[in-house]
Amino acid sequence: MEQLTTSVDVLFILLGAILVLFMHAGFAFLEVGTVRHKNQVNALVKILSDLAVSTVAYFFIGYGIAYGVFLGFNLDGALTTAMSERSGYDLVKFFFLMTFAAAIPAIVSGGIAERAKFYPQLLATFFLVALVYPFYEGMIWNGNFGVQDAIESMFGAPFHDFAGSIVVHGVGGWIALAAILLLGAREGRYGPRGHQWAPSSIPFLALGAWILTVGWFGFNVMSAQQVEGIQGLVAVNSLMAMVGGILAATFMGDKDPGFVHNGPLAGLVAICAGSDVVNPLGALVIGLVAGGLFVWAFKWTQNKLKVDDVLGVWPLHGLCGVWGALAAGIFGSTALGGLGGVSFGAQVAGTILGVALAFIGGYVVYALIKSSVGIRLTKEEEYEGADLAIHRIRSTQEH
Amino acid sequence: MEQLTTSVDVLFILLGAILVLFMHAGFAFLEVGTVRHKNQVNALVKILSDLAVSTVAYFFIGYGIAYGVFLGFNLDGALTTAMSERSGYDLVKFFFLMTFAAAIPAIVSGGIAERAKFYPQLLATFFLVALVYPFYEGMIWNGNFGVQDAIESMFGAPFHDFAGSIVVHGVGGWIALAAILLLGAREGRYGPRGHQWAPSSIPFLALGAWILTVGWFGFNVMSAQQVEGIQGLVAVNSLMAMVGGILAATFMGDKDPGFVHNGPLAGLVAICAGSDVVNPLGALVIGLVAGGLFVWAFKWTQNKLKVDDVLGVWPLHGLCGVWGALAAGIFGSTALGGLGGVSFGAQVAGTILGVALAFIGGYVVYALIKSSVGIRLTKEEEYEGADLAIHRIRSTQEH
Amino acid sequence: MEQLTTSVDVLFILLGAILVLFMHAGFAFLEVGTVRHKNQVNALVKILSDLAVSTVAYFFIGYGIAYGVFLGFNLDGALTTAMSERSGYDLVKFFFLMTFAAAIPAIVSGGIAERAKFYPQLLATFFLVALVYPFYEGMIWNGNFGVQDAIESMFGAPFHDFAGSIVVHGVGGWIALAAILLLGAREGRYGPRGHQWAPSSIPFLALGAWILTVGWFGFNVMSAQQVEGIQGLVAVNSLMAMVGGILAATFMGDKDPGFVHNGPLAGLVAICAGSDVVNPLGALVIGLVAGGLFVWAFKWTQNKLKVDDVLGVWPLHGLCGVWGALAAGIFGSTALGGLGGVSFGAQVAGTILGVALAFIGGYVVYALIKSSVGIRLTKEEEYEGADLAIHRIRSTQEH
Amino acid sequence: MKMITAIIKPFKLDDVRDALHEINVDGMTVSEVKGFGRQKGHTEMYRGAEYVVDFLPKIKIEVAVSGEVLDQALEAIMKAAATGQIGDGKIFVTPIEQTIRIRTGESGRDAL
Amino acid sequence: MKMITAIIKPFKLDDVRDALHEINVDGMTVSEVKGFGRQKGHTEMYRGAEYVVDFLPKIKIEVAVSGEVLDQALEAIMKAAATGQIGDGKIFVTPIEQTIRIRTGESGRDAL
Amino acid sequence: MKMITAIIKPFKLDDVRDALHEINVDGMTVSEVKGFGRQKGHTEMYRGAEYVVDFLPKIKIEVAVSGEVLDQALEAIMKAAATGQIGDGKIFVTPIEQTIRIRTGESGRDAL
Ligand SMILES: Nc1ncnc2c1ncn2[C@@H]1O[C@H](COP(=O)(O)OP(=O)(O)O)[C@@H](O)[C@H]1O
Ligand SMILES: Nc1ncnc2c1ncn2[C@@H]1O[C@H](COP(=O)(O)OP(=O)(O)O)[C@@H](O)[C@H]1O
Ligand SMILES: Nc1ncnc2c1ncn2[C@@H]1O[C@H](COP(=O)(O)OP(=O)(O)O)[C@@H](O)[C@H]1O
Repeated sequence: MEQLTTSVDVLFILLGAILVLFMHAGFAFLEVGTVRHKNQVNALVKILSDLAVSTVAYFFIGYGIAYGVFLGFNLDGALTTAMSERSGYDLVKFFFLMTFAAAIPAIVSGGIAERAKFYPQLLATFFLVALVYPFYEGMIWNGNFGVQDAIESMFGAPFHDFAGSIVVHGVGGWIALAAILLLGAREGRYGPRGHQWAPSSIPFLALGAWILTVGWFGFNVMSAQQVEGIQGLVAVNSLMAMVGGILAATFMGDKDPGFVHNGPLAGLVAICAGSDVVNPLGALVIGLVAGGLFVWAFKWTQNKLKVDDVLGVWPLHGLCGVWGALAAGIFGSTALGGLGGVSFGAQVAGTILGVALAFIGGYVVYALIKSSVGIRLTKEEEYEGADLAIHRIRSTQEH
Repeated sequence: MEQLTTSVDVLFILLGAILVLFMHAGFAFLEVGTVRHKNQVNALVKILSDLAVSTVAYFFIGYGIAYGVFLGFNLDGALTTAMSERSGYDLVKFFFLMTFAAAIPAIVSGGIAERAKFYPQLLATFFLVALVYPFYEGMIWNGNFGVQDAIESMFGAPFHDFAGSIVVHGVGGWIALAAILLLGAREGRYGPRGHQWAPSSIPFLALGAWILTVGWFGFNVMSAQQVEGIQGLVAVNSLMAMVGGILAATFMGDKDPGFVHNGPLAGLVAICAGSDVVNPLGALVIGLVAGGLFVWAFKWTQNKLKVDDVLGVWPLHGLCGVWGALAAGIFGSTALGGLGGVSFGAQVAGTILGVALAFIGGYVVYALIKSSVGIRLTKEEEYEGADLAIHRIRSTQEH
Repeated sequence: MEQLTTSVDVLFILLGAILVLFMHAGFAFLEVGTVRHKNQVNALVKILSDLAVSTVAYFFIGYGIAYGVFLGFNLDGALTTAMSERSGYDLVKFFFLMTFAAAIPAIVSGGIAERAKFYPQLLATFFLVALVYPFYEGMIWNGNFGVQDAIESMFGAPFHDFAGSIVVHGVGGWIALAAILLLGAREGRYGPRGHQWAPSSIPFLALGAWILTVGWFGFNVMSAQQVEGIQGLVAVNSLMAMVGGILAATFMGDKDPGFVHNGPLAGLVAICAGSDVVNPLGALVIGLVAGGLFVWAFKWTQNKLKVDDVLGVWPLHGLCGVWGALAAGIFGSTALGGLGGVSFGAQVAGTILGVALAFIGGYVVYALIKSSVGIRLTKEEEYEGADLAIHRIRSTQEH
Repeated sequence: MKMITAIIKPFKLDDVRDALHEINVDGMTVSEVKGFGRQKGHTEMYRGAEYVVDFLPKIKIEVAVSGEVLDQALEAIMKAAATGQIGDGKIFVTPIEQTIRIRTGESGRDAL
Repeated sequence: MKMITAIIKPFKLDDVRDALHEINVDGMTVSEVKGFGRQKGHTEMYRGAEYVVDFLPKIKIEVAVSGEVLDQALEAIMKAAATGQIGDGKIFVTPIEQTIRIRTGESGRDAL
Repeated sequence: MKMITAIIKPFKLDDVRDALHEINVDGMTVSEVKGFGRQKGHTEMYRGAEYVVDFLPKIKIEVAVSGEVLDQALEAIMKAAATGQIGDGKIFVTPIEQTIRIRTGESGRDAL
């Protein structure tokens, strides 16, 4: 019985890890489809290499910073023990959490697409996943530095972020904003003859959105980390928020395929935080607002702020993440049909902290890299396209 | 122990829901690859928006009609209770069954592709999933209106449709037929200079078929709904029918990629009904017949009946569904190596009822919409393509 | 409790089967993206038809040769019993192992792409999966012919190949080599004006690599076959080897998308054998070496050996498989942080045996078919492309 | 020997070919081009940004004909390609000084 | 009536169109072509194999103009298309013997 | 100055370029076209429906040459492009009245 429970726990969290690993393919294709044809290969290679660097960074450093266990260095034989104890559960838990950590560079990637150098970006990935992300992750999910205690004593409840509206998406989105600002807009995007480019392939973009959407159920549900903690509520709230996001994007975005396929993602980003406490009807509203928020904020970012965020990762992960964390404080309350145990004040506090740390951390990392090795392709390389300039091959061949 | 069983039940049915959700991406890509290039975006957006509308329709109305629980309205606090009781199992069960319900518009979509208006189609989706589908679903799977009792008393066994050869596929296929007839053929498809169009992208079509095939194992196996009811037999029968479908399509369809990639789907549609009672060798035969039936019936529909069913959803879901329900009555008998408990007469009765209700229900819904808001693009819009006419963007950009 | 364990076992191995089934889509798209545009359809149809023929071959013959149970013929009522006993566990075990067997033709397919006839290749598939593969599989995984006993008595440990570095990948790769040699290079590949062709679609190639990578976690982890035997270690070792492969390919392959996307596959091939005994740090090294080996060996095969292995399946599966089997003997030892119980001598012996049987078996099958019905398209057909020559349709239509 | 170059609407290609076929002109070379003229393009829209597609897809037909059939051929093309709507296209006639059939080396009218 | 055929760098298309627009020449037919000349192509690389792409993507513009505007049009194109870098392209002028507007049957200058 | 327009089989492009290269003609403009003529297309098939693809992919080469090299160039193209099979294609020679190199403004023979 105990063995069975342990084994099923391993299976449970492994399924989560597999689903979130698959999401990385989703990130890749969302970017492939959105960028111009001459940058498709770069999108693909970047995501895959980033994933590898993230794993190493988190294995040796990041996981230790967040949870105190520096697995890769096998301190106190932690790695050796984890290999055989409890069917290797602790190893798979690392795997699962690593797939979250690796989402950070995958999110950033979509914002800085089409103009960033390759190896400097890998370097940034290393620092983000080794230091910036786990610093905040540990505060919120591992009680580090007494931050949660402080929030709880102030507001009566800790900062509630079940599956990472802020810890993952918010942090990713706000790091991306810092990176985008330091990198600058693509040549020709703004200015007197400035213009936007239509996506190279809507089917690939849609494929990416679908993979992300499906994998997200692992992201959210398996955040329970143990099978006996599984909550059908989390699954259905994710569904409802996803549906809300699609509906808002369909109607507010006037059937625009770019909006419609980001709709579910907006809803899912927003539901992460409160998926274990809000009511499915609340989740539907959270998703509707998130979908609408994305449509509005994307246009606002592009046209008013003139921030050249190629995939719209700041509105998507950064802003919908913030909305999600706040919404957990609202719809999680019993008054609104939630399961309670959340405080709006705590949500505000945790969110501000996360956003600030992410933006500052991201800014520092990218500023250092910018001023040392540089992060931007030359004008000629950008014009030629990252595929030829960096990878020396085009995405497809004429037939 | 009880908690573990409950938790694993939640996980089990959730995995089914995730796999069937993924199938919706399969529906989308099967359509993307089959339609002309100028209608690819529309295929993608339609499937996603339909999914969202379906969820809402089923949450508030359809599920209640089928199973008596109007979750969305939280009558008697059903929703509140479901949130925390039994780890939220009832919520995930809704999720799982919703992915089946949403298959109805996804099936119809492939038949009416390239010429239907957008919002009227969403409206049809709403009515189909809120009313038509659950009406019959409830009769068969929830014993509503004493229909199953009547069949049982007449034929000695109730209508056996384990995973929905008729309840889902048959109903979807026959609704689609009604819709297609009301919509009419695409401009230029028939008549003196009429012709067929080759598929825009066989790789995307194949991707769709693969995703559907893989997800189908969730569709069939998780129809047990509880882990202790899992049957390896269902999985292997699905495999065998899939294989039979591929083989028949390969040989009878002369290596035609369109037939070969519909082969597994034909086999899988047909095996749904009897996958829990037939013998794997029976399943192989069921698949072989289904694959051959699709090849023959597709050509017959297109050339003799002149029904412009773009993806061939009526032969695929409608006819192979009928074959599957009947086959369950044949190969399910112990005489033919099955586990028994089925009656051919009951299968005929249930099938006729399902087909009739679906065709009539579908006809009424589409006829009402046609005569009120209209369901068909103008000639010019159709010529221009649904992508530009409805979504104002083309699927891909020149490079 | 017993029922629960059995049920979860069925679920466990079924999830493995589903994931590995999905890998076949990965094989298909890896090939679609790598071949020239005029051979894309053929890649897709081949993989699907091969899968169907493999299932039949393994169901009726191959599984019996490996494990003594000729399911398809229902000898001693084995099939009938399996239908209901232990929730059908034995049936799903067959399904799981079949997906491995079917990997053999899928591997070969990538090597012989763009020039092989269709039906003769299906015939080869039949013999490979009915006879060649299960012959060695049974020796290693079922103790047939006392081979493992002999190795154990000689080297103190049996040949250790947990998930098939040699049993599946090595065998597939070396059969492919035989097939490629018998088939000869594509027209225009070598000789005075000989040249290589760039891949038709890097996004499709990447999609294939992603699907393979994700599915591989089912391939490796579910090789435990029973949930209580699940090892988190296997999952994390797979991850680490995958990461090592990506890193080596990124740096040694200079960001080449073809290398980068084969990197994870190289690492995963190599880790199969020892994933249950090596240390995650060992796994990282195994992956790094595998990734580097692939980059080097691919160029060596193409340029020095002038073997026209289109996807590089011999370096990937054949050579990385050999490396993996040997590496299990090295890094599996307790001295290097492994769990022990392995012998380098045994690994060498088992590997040599596997490679020899595969090469010879493959050679015999393809030589017989070559000399009887022929295996190669005519020059004209090859020039026209397999899509038009065999399937009479092109992969995509102009828009 | 004259070269007729006609820019027409894409969906009129089959009609034009049929018309030329009737007067026994079967050889021609066709390409896809983008036309700019009085007929205006359209506007696309993606995530709130407008894309002006200011060209129209057109088909260019090149037919080499001997002097005698020129007028007949022009007539045939004009009739078949016309819809009366703006954007029907243009025909240009240019002189050819030499015509060769690569396969046989024949030249002039025999080369067609 | 003359046909101006200009082979230019792709990213100069908008500039050339603007320049022609200013002298009231709005009709033209454009196609994508591959250019070979002094400007060299590039080398691609895939899994250790080199691919020489020896052509360069160019744009071919065909504009029919009446004799009077010819020089002005040539001037406009030259100015707008020049970057001073190798590969800027060529302009060829050829005679047109007949011009017809399909829609109306107008010919000569009226057809433009 | 003459413009040579050759319609050839696609896989003959490299040979033709080599042949022209040998007589020091390196500049040319190439495009993909669809040819209709005596050589017939093929039939495709999808789910029981036939698709007649009645054109053949061809390559159009445009080379401007000065009068002296014309014959040599024609000779070179003919030899390199011929397979003796139907569909080898045609060569048309047309007059060029003016030739300009955009980069330098050079004209006539200097512009090539
Ligand atoms: N001066 C020109 N030179 C070359 N092609 C032209 C010229 N004017 C028009 N065209 C071609 O003819 C097409 C149709 O011209 P347009 O002015 O739109 O309509 P119409 O043919 O009815 O006058 C254009 O799209 C373009 O391809
Ligand atoms: N003799 C020629 N005939 C036809 N087109 C030519 C000729 N020479 C050059 N071109 C075209 O002009 C383009 C530019 O020529 P190139 O020699 O590269 O540079 P430049 O125009 O600066 O002299 C080529 O890419 C080709 O398309
Ligand atoms: N009258 C014509 N005008 C323009 N192009 C032509 C003409 N006749 C043939 N062509 C081109 O030449 C190609 C070859 O012609 P075809 O009659 O098939 O064979 P052959 O060149 O051997 O006589 C055609 O595909 C077409 O592109």
